[in-house]
Amino acid sequence: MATTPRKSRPRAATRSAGALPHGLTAQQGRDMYRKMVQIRHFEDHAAEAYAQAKVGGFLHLYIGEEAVAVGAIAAAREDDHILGHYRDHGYALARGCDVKACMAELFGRETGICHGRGGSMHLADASRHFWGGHAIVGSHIPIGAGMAYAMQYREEPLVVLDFFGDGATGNGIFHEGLNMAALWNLPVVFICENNLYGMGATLAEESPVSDMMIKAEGYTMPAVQCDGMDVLSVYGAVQQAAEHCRSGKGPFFVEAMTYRFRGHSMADPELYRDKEEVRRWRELDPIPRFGDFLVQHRITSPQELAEVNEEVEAEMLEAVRFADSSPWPEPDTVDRWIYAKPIDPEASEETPSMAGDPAGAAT
Amino acid sequence: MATTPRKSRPRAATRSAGALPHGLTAQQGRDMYRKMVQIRHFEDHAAEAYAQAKVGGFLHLYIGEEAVAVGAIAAAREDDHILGHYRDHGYALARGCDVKACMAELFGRETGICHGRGGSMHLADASRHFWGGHAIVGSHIPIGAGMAYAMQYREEPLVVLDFFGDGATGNGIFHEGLNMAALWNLPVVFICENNLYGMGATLAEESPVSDMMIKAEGYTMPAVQCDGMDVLSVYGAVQQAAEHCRSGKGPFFVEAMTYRFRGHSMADPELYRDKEEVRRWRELDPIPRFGDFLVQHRITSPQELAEVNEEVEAEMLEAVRFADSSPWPEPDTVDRWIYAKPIDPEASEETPSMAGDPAGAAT
Amino acid sequence: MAELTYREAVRSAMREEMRRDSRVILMGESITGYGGSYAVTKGLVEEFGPKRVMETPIAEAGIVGFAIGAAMGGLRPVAELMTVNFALLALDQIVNSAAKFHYMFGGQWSVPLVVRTVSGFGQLGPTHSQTFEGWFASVPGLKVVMPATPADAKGLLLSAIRDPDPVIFIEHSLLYSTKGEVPEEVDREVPIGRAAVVREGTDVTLAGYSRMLLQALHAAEVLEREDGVSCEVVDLRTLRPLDYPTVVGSVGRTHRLVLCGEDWRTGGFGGSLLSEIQDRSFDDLDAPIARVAMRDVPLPYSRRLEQQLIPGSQQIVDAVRRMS
Amino acid sequence: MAELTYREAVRSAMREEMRRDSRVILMGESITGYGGSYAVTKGLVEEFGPKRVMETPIAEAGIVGFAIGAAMGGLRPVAELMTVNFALLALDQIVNSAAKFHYMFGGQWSVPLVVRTVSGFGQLGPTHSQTFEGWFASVPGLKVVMPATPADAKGLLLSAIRDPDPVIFIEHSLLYSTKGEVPEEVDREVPIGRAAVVREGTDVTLAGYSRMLLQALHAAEVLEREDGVSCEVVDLRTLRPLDYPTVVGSVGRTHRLVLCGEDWRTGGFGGSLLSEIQDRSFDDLDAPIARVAMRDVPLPYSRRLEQQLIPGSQQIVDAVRRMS
Ligand SMILES: Cc1ncc(C[n+]2csc(CCOP(=O)(O)OP(=O)(O)O)c2C)c(N)n1
Ligand SMILES: Cc1ncc(C[n+]2csc(CCOP(=O)(O)OP(=O)(O)O)c2C)c(N)n1
Ligand SMILES: [Mg+2]
Ligand SMILES: [Mg+2]
Repeated sequence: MATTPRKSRPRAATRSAGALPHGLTAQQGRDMYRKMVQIRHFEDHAAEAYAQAKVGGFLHLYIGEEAVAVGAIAAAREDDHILGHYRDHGYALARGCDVKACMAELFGRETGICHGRGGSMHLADASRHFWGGHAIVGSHIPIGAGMAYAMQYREEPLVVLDFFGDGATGNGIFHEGLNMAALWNLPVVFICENNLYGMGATLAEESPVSDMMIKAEGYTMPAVQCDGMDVLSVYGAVQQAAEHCRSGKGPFFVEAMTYRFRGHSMADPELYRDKEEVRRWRELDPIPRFGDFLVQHRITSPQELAEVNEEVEAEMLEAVRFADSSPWPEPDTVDRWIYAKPIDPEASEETPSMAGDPAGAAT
Repeated sequence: MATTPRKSRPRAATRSAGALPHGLTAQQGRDMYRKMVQIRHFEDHAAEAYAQAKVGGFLHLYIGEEAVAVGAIAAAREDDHILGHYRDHGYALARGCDVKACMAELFGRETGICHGRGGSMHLADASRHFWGGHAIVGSHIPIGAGMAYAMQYREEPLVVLDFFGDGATGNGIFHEGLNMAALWNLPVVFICENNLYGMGATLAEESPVSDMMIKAEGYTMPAVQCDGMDVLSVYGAVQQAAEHCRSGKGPFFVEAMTYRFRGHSMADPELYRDKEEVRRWRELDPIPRFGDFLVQHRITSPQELAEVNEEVEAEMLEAVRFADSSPWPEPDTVDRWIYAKPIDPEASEETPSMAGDPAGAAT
Repeated sequence: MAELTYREAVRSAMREEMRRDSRVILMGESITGYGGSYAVTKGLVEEFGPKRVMETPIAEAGIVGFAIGAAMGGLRPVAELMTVNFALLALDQIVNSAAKFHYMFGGQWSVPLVVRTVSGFGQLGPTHSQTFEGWFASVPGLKVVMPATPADAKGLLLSAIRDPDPVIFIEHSLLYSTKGEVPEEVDREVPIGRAAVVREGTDVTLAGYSRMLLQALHAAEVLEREDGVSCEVVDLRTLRPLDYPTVVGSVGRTHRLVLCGEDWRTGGFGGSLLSEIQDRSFDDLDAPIARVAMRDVPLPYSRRLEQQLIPGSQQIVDAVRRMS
Repeated sequence: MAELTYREAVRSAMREEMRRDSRVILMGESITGYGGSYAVTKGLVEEFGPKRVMETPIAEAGIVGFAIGAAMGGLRPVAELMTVNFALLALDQIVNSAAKFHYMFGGQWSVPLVVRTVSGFGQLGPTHSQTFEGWFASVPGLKVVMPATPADAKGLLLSAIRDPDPVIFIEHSLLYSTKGEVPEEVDREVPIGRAAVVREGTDVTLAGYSRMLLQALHAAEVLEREDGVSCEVVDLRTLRPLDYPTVVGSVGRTHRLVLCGEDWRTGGFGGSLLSEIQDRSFDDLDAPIARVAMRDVPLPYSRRLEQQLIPGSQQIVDAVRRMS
C-alpha cells in the first residue's frame, strides 16, 4: 500500500527571479495560482452548501489535486478538448467556465451550467470545449479517443485531454480506449490522476502494478510520471505530451501522482486510510507550495497572494449568492432536451406512404 | 501484417531413439498424435455434415491449430479445469470427451454432449472438467480466473487452462480477468491462440503490438511464446506454466503462434488473406510434422500412423452414423434446465405468511 | 424477533450464511475498508477476512464473470455491484453467461450466484438514478428479487444464497434505513417466487415491490381515510418467477388493479405484468389495469425536477381515484 | 425504383450517405476485408478507404464509446455491432452515455450516432439468438428503428444517419436476402417515428415489425383465404418514439389487435405496447389484446427445438382464431 508521498522531482528553485520553467510567463504563473485557489474555495463553499442541504447527491471534492487540472489545462490550447470524470469541478474552473453557473449547477438551478440537469458530476461547457464530467468510471476514455479521431479526420490541430483516476485502469473500457487510440495514432493525452485510492480500494487492491503508466506499455504508448502536487511538474509533462500529440505522433500517457485531501465523496467516513498519511500529504498542498515558489522567484508577493485569496473568496460568495437566489427549472421543462430532434408521432398522419417523405437532412 | 510463419523453435531432432522431450513417454507421444488426428477427422466430417445441412448455425473449425489444444491439455492433469472459446472441438476431444456425443451435439440430438442445446460453440463436459465452449469473445477469461480462485480457496492443487484468441485481447474483459488473476495470484494459465486473425481483422488491425504476451506485462505476469504448430513446443510451455501455477506462484500467460487453415467459420469467404500465406502455413501442418518426428525417433512407424488414421476414420464414421440416427430432443423437454431449481409460483398458496417458510437450504 | 434496519437485515443474512457455510464469499468494489458505498458490508471483512470478503477493482463485467467461475468451482459467491446503473457493464456476463450455462450445457452444472445491487435516486443525476429490474426479469434463467421490508430482505437473501441458480437481488437505497421486525432464526428463508398479500381489502388491488410497496401501503391508508376505499396490497417480492396466482386471486376479489413501479413507463416491467394479468384476469376486471411508473425522462439532478418525477403514494392515490 | 435485397438496401443507404456527406464514417468488427459478418458492408472500404470504413478490435463498449466521441467531434459515425447479443457489452455506453448527454448537459450538444446491429436466429444457440429491442426502446434519449422491408431499411437508415440523436438500428439476419422495390433518389428518407398501414382490413389489426411484419402479412393472407377474416397489418417500423395514433386508429376500425414480436413474452416490448394501447383503446377493444412472442426459453441450438419456439405466421393465425 502506498502510504508515503513520493519524493517530488527537483524543484526549479535555482532559477533566477521572474523566470518560470517551460517557457511560462509570470502572468501565466499567477493565473495558475489563481485557478488553484478558485477551485479550492469553490469546493469549500460547495461542501458548506452540501452540509446545508442546498447541494445534494454525490459531491466529490478535488481538494489537494488542484495542480493536476490547472497544470494540465494550462499546458493545452484553449480550444483543445477536455473530458474528465465526476470529480470535475477542477476541470471546469481550470478551463475558465463561469463560476456562478458551476455553483448554480450544484444548487440544481436553471442558471446552472447544465441547467441543473447534470449536477456536480456532470459539469460541461461545450463553448469552452469542456465535454464533461462523466460519472461512469472510465466511460469517457474511448469517448476521448473518438473525439481525437474526429480531430485527426478533420485535420484540426487539436488535442484531447482525457482525465481519469487510478481506479479506472482496472476497468476494461480503459484498455479498449487506449488500444484504439494507439492503433489509430490519435492526438489524445490520457491523464491518470493517481491519488492512490479508488474510492475505498487502495492501489494494491486495484492493480498489481502501482505505476499506472506501465499499463501504457501494452499499447507502445509513451508515458511520463509527474508530481501531481506540483503544478509546474504537471504543466511540463502535459506540455510535452500535447506537443507529441499535436505533431501527429499519436497518444501519450501522463500519470500525475496526487492525493485527495478529503473523502471520496461527502459520504465517505474514510476508514480505509490513516490520518497520518493524510497529514503527510497535506504538507505537500500544491497551493501554498506554488505560492511560495512564486514569491521566492519574485513573480508575486505575499500581499498579492493574499489579495488573490480575498478576490477569489468574494467571487465565491457572490457565486453562492447567485446560485442560491437563482430560479429552479420550470416543472414543464422537464421533458426538454431528451432529444435534439424530438419526434412526435402523435402529430403524424395515420397512413404515410411507405416511401416516406423526402424532407431534407436534419444536419 | 504478419503474413509469414515465424521460424519454429529448434526441433528435438537430435534426441536418441525412443526419447521424447519434457519427460514424455512414447505412449504419451502416440496418444497426442492420435488426438490431433481425431480432431482433424472429426472436423472434416463436421464440415461435410454442415454442407449436407445436417449441422447448422456457426461452425468454427480448428484445423491447423490442433497442436495447441492437444499439447496444452496433455501437459495438464486430467482434473485440471479447461475453458475455451467457441472454436472448441479441439479442447473437447483433447480432453477425451466422447466423440459420438460431441458429433451428436453438432447434429442437435438428444444424445449430444449438451443434449443438443448448445451446439458446436457450446460443447462442455463437466465430468471431464471441461467447462465449455464460450461464444462471447473473452467472456470466459474472468470465469476461468474465478474457477482458479475456487481452487485456491479450497486448497485444491488444480490449475485452470483458459484458451482464447488473439482477437479477445482487444476486449476489456480480457484485461479485467488478467488483472484479477494477477491481483490474487491465481492458478490459471491463460493460453492465447495467436492465429493472426480475429475473424477478418488482421493482428495489425487488432493491436498495436503483435506479440500478445506483451499484454501480460501490465500484470507482471510471466509469459512465454511457443510454436503452436509444434505439439511439443506447446506441451513444454504449458507444462512450465502449469507447474508455476500449481506451486502457488500465480497466473501464467502462454502465447501459441498458430494458424487456422480454414475460414473463420463455414460462412467465411476468406477475402482478407491470400492463398499463398495459407499455403505457407499449411506446410507447417502439425500432424504430419509430429508424425514424422515420431517416426524419425522410432517411437512409431509409418504403418502405425496409417493405422491410427484408419482407426480414427472408422471411429468418426461411426460417430456420424450415431449422430445421424440419434433421436431429436423431445419437444416437451424444451423448458428443461432453464433453472436448476425451477420454482412454480402457480403451485404456491395464495397468501404465505410474510416470514416465509423455514424450508431447508437448497444446497 | 429483533428490530433491524433493511441495511442490517441484508448484512445479517450475509453474516449468518457465511458463518453457516464456508463456501459463501462476497466480492465487490469498496466493500472492505470502505464498508460498502451504502455501508451494507460494514464489519464483514473484519469478521471473515479478505479471502471471503474480496475488495475488487472497478470492473463490473469482470466481477460477475469471476463470481460465475467461483460458483462453478464450488463456492457460493455474492457479488455486489455498487448500483444497478453500473450493472449495465456486467449485463453480458449476467445474460449470456450466468443465465445460460445451466440450459445450454444441458443441465450439467448450475451457477449459484447472487448479484446484489441497488436501485434508488436522490439527486444522483441521469446516469445514477435508473432501475432495470424489467430487463433482468425478462431473461429466462435468472431469478429476480426485490424485497421491500427488512424481514424479506433477510429471508430472501438467505434463499438467494442457497439457491442453485443465479439470482439478481436488488435493494433500494431509500429503504436502507427503514426498520422492521426480523425473525432471528438462521433458517428463516423467505421463499423465492411467492408474493404476499400484506394488507387485505375489497375494492382495489395495489401491487408493488421494493420502495413502491411502502408507497402503496401509504396510499392504501390515505384512500381508506379520505375516500373510504378499501385497498388490498400485494408485495410481489420476486419478479421472476412471478407469483401470478396471488395477484390474480387478489384481482378476483377486488376487480381492480394498480401496478406500482419506479421504472420507466415505456418498456418498464409493469407493461409485461399488465399484459400477463390482463390475459389471466380479463373477465374479473371492472376497469383497465392502471400503472404507476416513472415518466419517460432521464432523472435530472435538480431537486425540484426530480421530486416532480419520482412516483410515490400520491400517484397511486390518483390512479385509484381516476378508476372509480 | 430498383429491386434490391434488404442487405443491398442497407448498404446503399450507407454508400449514398457517405458520398453525400464526408462526415459519415463506419466502424465495426470485420467490416472491411471480411465485408461484414452478414456481408452488408462489402465493397465500402474499397470505395471509401480505411479512414471512413474502420476495422475495429473486438471491443463493443469501446466501439460505441469511440463513435460517441467521434460524433461529438463533428463526425456522423455509424457503428456496427455484429449482433445484438454483443450489444450487451456496449449497453453502458448506449444507455449512460449516448442516451444521456443531450439531456444531462442541458442541451449543449447531441450525439448523432447510429448503432447498426442485427437480430436473428438459425441454430445459433442460446447466446447468439436473442433480441433486445424492448430494452433499447425503454430508454428515453434513444430512437429505435427496426425495418421490415428493403425500402424502409434504406429510407430509415438515411433518416437515422441524418438524425441528430442516437439511433439504434436493428436489422434482421433472416431478412437480408429478401427483396423489394426501393426508390432510387438519394433523399428518400423514411421518417423515424411513423408506422404504416401496409394492408387494410376490417376485422383485426396485426401490428408487427422487422421479420414479424412479413409473418403478419403472411398470416393475413392465410386468414383471408381460409377463414374469410380481413386483417389490417400495421408495420410499426420505429419502436421509439412509437406511432401510437396509427395503431390506435387501426384498432378503432377493427376492434381487435394482435401484437407480433420475437422477443421473450415476459418483459418483452409487446407488454409495454399492450399496456399503452389498452389505455388508449380500451373502449374500442372487443377482445383482450393478444400477443405473439417468444416463449420464455433461451433459444436452443437443436433445429427441432428451435423451430418449435420461433414465432411465425402460424402463431399469429392461431391467436386470431382464438379471438373470434
Ligand atoms: C463503472 C462504475 N463503477 C463504479 C462506480 C462507483 N465509483 C465512483 S468513483 C469510484 C472510484 C474511482 O476511483 P478513481 O478512478 O481512482 O478516481 P478517484 O475517485 O480516485 O478520483 C467508484 C468505484 C462508477 N461510478 N462507475
Ligand atoms: C463479444 C463478441 N464480439 C464479437 C463476436 C463475433 N466473433 C466471433 S469470433 C470472433 C473473432 C475472434 O477472434 P480470435 O479471438 O482471434 O479467435 P479465433 O476465431 O481467431 O480463434 C468474433 C469477432 C463474439 N462472438 N463476441
Ligand atoms: Mg483514485
Ligand atoms: Mg485469432
